[in-house]
Amino acid sequence: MNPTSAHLRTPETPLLAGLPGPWTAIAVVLALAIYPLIMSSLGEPFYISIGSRVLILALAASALNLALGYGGMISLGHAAFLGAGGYGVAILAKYGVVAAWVAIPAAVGLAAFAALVIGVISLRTRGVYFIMITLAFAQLFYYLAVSLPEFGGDDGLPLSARSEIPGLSLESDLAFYYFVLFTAGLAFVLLYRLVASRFGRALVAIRENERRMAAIGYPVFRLKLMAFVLSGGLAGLAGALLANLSMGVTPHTLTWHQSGLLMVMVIIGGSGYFWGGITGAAIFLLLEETISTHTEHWNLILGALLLFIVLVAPNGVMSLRERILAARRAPAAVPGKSAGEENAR
Amino acid sequence: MSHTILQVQELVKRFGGLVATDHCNLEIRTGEIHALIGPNGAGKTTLLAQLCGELAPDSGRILFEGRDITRLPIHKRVSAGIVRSFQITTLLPRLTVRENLALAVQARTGHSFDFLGTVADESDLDEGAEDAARRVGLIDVMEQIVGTLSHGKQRALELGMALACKPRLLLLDEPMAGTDPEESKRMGELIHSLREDHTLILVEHDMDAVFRLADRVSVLVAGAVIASGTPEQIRNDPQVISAYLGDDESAETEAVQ
Amino acid sequence: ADSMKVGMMTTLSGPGAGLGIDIRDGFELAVKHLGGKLGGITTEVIVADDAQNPETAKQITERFIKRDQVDIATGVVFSNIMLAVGPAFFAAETFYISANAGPSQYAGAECNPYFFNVAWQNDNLHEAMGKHVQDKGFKKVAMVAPNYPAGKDALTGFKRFYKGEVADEVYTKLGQLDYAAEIAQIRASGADALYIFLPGGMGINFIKQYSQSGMLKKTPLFAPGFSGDEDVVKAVGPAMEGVFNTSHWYREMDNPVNQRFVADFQKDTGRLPTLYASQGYDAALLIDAAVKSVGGKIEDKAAFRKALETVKASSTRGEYHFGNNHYPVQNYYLREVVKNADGSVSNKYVGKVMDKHTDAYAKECKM
Amino acid sequence: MLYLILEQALNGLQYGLMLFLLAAGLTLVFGIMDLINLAHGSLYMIGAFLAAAFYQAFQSFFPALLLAIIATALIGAILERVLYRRLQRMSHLSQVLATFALILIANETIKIIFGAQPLMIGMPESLSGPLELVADELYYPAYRMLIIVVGLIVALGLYLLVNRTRIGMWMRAGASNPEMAAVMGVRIKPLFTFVFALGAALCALAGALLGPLLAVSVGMGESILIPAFEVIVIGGIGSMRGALVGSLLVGMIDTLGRLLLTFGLKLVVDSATAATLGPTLASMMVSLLMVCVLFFRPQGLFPARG
Amino acid sequence: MSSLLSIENLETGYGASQVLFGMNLEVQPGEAATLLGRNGMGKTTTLRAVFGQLPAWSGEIRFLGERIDGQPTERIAQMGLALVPEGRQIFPNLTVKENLLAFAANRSGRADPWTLESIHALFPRLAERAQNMGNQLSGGEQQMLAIGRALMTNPHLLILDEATEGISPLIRREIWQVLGRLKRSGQAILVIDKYLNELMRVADHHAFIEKGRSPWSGDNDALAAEPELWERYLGV
Ligand SMILES: Nc1ncnc2c1ncn2[C@@H]1O[C@H](COP(=O)(O)OP(=O)(O)OP(=O)(O)O)[C@@H](O)[C@H]1O
Ligand SMILES: Nc1ncnc2c1ncn2[C@@H]1O[C@H](COP(=O)(O)OP(=O)(O)OP(=O)(O)O)[C@@H](O)[C@H]1O
Ligand SMILES: [Mg+2]
Ligand SMILES: [Mg+2]
Repeated sequence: MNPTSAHLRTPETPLLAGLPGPWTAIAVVLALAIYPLIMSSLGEPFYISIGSRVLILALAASALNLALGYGGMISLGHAAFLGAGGYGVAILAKYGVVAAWVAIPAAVGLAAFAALVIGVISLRTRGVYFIMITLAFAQLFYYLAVSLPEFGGDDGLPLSARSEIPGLSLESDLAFYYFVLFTAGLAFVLLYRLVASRFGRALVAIRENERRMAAIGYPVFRLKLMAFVLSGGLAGLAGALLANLSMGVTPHTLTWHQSGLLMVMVIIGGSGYFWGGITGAAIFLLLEETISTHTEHWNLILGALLLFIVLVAPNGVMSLRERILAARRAPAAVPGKSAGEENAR
Repeated sequence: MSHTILQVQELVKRFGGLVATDHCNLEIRTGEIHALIGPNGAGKTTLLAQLCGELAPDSGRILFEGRDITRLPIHKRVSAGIVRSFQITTLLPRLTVRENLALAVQARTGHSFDFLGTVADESDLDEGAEDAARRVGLIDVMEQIVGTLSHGKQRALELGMALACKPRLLLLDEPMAGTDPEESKRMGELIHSLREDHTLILVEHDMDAVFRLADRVSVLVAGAVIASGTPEQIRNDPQVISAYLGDDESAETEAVQ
Repeated sequence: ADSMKVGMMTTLSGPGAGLGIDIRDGFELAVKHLGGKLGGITTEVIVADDAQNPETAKQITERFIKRDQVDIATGVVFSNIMLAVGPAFFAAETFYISANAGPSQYAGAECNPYFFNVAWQNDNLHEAMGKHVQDKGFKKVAMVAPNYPAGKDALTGFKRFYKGEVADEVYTKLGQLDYAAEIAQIRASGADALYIFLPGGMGINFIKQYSQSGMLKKTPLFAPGFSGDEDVVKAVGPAMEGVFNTSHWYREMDNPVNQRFVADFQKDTGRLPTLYASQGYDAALLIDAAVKSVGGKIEDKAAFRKALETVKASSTRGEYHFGNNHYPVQNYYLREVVKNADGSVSNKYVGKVMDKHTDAYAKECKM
Repeated sequence: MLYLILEQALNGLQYGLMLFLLAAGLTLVFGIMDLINLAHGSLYMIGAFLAAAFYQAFQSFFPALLLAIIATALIGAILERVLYRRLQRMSHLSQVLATFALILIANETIKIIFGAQPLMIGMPESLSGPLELVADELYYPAYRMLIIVVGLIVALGLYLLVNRTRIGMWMRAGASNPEMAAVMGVRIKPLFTFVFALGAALCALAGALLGPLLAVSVGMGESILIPAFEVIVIGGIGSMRGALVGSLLVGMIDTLGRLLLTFGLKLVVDSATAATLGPTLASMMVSLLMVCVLFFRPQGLFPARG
Repeated sequence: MSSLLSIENLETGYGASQVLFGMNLEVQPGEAATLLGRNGMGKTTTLRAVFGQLPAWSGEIRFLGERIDGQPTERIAQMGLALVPEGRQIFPNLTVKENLLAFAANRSGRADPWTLESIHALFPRLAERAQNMGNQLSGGEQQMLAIGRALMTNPHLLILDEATEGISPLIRREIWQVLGRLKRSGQAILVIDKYLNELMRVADHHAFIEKGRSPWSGDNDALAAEPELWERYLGV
């Protein structure tokens, strides 16, 4: 009955803390840097490109996490930005622009611009309306891409070669992996700075209570729009890299299923956690890679797994650690049930 | 005679067929506590919402220190010095008191589009937050999660958030609603103390508080100001008595029957 | 080699799953008939589901090439997926035997020594129907296809042989459900025949609704073979009676390979075999014949390619051979959905439409 | 031309009412239980498959329809008890994820049970012909007429249920404030089970009714889910009136738009451009409509709450 | 044991934080009782426990002699307990008339039950607004509606939680008058409010709550005899 108590009951999303320490970051970077070397020495070069894919989708999921986890904007249309980045690179390549330092920033710019347009309109709405309007925009992009022969229609646009950087060929999987690692690494540093900054703090607070933040003088709409554009731009970067990895882009990247999967990754990992998108993408792709080779009913298992995660760890794997810590701190002190259960509505 | 800080001229706001603010005129003088009273549904909250920019009026003008702010967005009005508190407590319930207040200070000091500085080492925000907490008596509960505070403390924080923005004109919407007699009293003292640095518009149904605190009172009925004056004038205004205050005598007799 | 690996990547989940399942089952039936060996050497078939998603397909392709190191790949149903994965197979010099997808790119300028198609070039069934409609003397034909490039290509294929007036050319939304508006439009156009290219569920929906509108009796419906196949018949039911379709294969084909295939497929799966199943079966037979002719030495890629190009493989459709672009040169037939004695409906062979037909892109192929 | 437009209007009405059957359930469940159910389309699919199975067993349409509705409502009630009741307390995000998972599970399960090939539901013989509405000029398939009639009856029935009965009042009360409704003595849990089962029954009705017109196949739920969501968002979530108006709007615009857009464009640009642009725009039209509506009315046309 | 409602040694709280530590309270048939205490002492929490919205960790709650702790909310309501809640909680998407009719029942089996007409007679304003939606009412009208809505269930016990919060003086006075009339008609009432003078006039029996316990209870005269209680438990 008390409006504030409703907020207290929702699954605990992280608030202003929850950023990784420098040592964790360094360890992760080191591990990622030697990963392909290990795979090569094991004679499993296949896993290098899997590694690139994981990194790229981790970036995409983290981009979505910025809007969804930190900003509370549940976008079911982020595939549009992934696709915008991919098509940006592919279209430029079609017209002969293959230099990475031109094509990739241009693709990111295109995605960010798309996010700006979509954001300006969508951010007027709230809740489910926002979910649906972002979905509708992604659908618009999909139909556009499918029906325009210039974009290859249903067949998509192939990329005849990867983007070029002077002095280094990206054609080998290993070189490309390091290129992805470097680019995604930069993006993650940017993301880290974003969520740790005053901007990030204001964003999280807006997620918590928009009306209050407006009343104490935050330009709420502009802050949310900015986050949405940054999120779209970063998703576009992921899309540009993905197109380079798979040597082309197809309208399938734009389907709502793809948006749904990105969201699934974020939630598996933990929305609003810095490592949420990364963990989620890694877990998802590794599961897919291992399970789908053994059964054609992979979707059944994925579905069951997702359901299990929602019911057991509604805020993802990253929240488990906190929940375990919390449980240890308060060892069944109260005979009552947890706050969530008693107010069954 | 002090000069006018806020002027409302012929303000109109409609919700469908309902005229919630009906050619409303109002003048607030610098440094006063101006109480705004009126029956339920008279349009007090709606008027405040227009003053702070949450609602856009259909016509009329709002002048703040002589400047037309009718179309200014909320955050620009906050930086100009108009801040409101809410009738229904509106806080960030999952954050601590310190975090709540620091956010308010951050809004004032700007840089919310500063993407690169980290928050952790910003002692100026902390100082501002502690300042505000001291004024509203929350300095002892700085690290507590707001959602677990008692109603009265939340009301105090509601006010503290507004204060942390360093407003010149403070709009208070029923700050005493739902507070117990003791906390009402404390809130009254707090409001009284604010008077030194701020101009206040106070919407309140607790008449004891209104007549004790206010320098001037305006009475809003059906969206228009029907009377404006000192507490004494208002208390005895027959129009106000019949529309709002009620006739003490009749009530007494009814209850005793 | 004394053993080989075949990568079977096809669509096993999602709306298009039925087709992929048929290809896989057809292929596996052939392997079973051949005692688990193709060309006399032990064959492992690695099955993977592309989920009709080009991205997934690319991942599987990587795995096939780099980890499983398959010798031969097959199975893709949809052309857009084929185009997405083709370059990777070709770069790795892995033979790809398409059991369905036959994009025009790979038939023409982008033809590739490592790509073979045992089904048909995408335009073929449309061309065959164009010819039939032309031969039958229809003068004013309306056409329906989804609004994407493949839809336009299909109608172009049809018009390559149909020379009469086009009453109306309607492009629908991809994945559309309700075609009442289009059907009314076709009726208003005064067409004397209708040709549709609506793959998958779109075709089923359209044919049902077309039949129910009473139009099927007035304006005959012509479709490519896959829109009149047994899976569609099963979904549409008796309303399907009277739909004409063209195909390079029909169930009653009078040859022992086909008869054994049809009987055993039905016995094993409980379904009537479709085009797709026959193509999967034929793909396995082709591999079998080619491997046998090189004596199992598939490492010698040049020799193996030569064998694939020239070997006379037995097949469910009788005789066919490859053109210069590795697409089949074969006959096309007309089928009609008719009511059987027991009240059920199924396809019946009507007659031959094209003899030893070569696709239109072959001349652009410089291989 | 007049009769063509008239016929298309009927088609639009029919398509709209079919969307309404789904949108009504979706909006009930969302508005009343505050639950985003992406798996609503799966209930529609389950309803259609059950109808097909019953049809194959009995070779008769109406018994199959009835049995499918009952069975699906039962499945809905069980799902609500076992799963949705928990989801209801969770964030929208969790609901999206969980019901997305349900879609995957439902599709795969149906495929395992019924196979990947589409199934058939036969149409009742008596309704298979066309009706002559205007002698020699306007014929309309009797079966589609049935859908229109059933759709209108259901719309009226739902309107009366929600707006005129005590159960309807409880449903609305429970929608805006379930805790308070319980304090007033409403048995909220059975009420929610009922609402969910009702939504499932409407799904089955739609699935079975459309069975003779559309392919009964795995994944049929998703293709209808997005239009149904668009409908309720345009109409205003939780509002029965909004669902009806939204459905008819979407039905009409989609149907007539496809026809008129290409015609109209031909007047403005050359016919080749019109032929490409027309269908492309037509396929985007409903999404565009939604974007426009939400731009001017971010809460939809008939917002239900406050 | 003829109490209408009795709470004995009730303990409960939210999650890990306990709010009630052995709370006691009794309401007799036909009387008007109050529950007095500062903010956050657990008044509303007590009511939430009574209505089964919060599980009792220990202790007993009885209504009409029957244990009701552990029962579902709607069952407790149907036994004849009605609440005018904090913040009114009018159903915004029901009309005024529907808000009244939706839950109409005669739960106490009264001979002359409250009906729409008698509620309209009690609050003529509600008759004027019968077709308005719940959210189109002013705060005071909503408060009247909340009382009317509760009365329409003809409860054995009517509970009001801060029914005068945010209400203008004129209407506040009306509400007190109505409560007086209800009490005189024999309706049992439990009131939580901060206007002590009015409470003294309406109620027969008072209980204080502090930190989740009830340190004192007694009738009007006993309370008048110990003015220091005001100071101690309410700070006035
Ligand atoms: N968003 C809205 N849409 C429609 N009507 C509204 C809206 N907001 C307020 N109203 C109506 O406008 C009128 C004025 O409301 P307002 O909240 O300003 O009154 P108030 O004077 O603050 O009353 P109270 O003392 O009860 O808080 C009321 O009749 C209310 O129902
Ligand atoms: N949902 C909740 N979660 C956690 N703590 C809560 C919750 N609701 C209330 N509390 C705490 O329980 C205590 C008692 O609150 P309660 O609402 O019962 O007080 P009250 O006596 O009704 O006060 P008021 O006069 O302000 O209404 C307070 O300290 C409050 O902070
Ligand atoms: Mg107000
Ligand atoms: Mg309380």
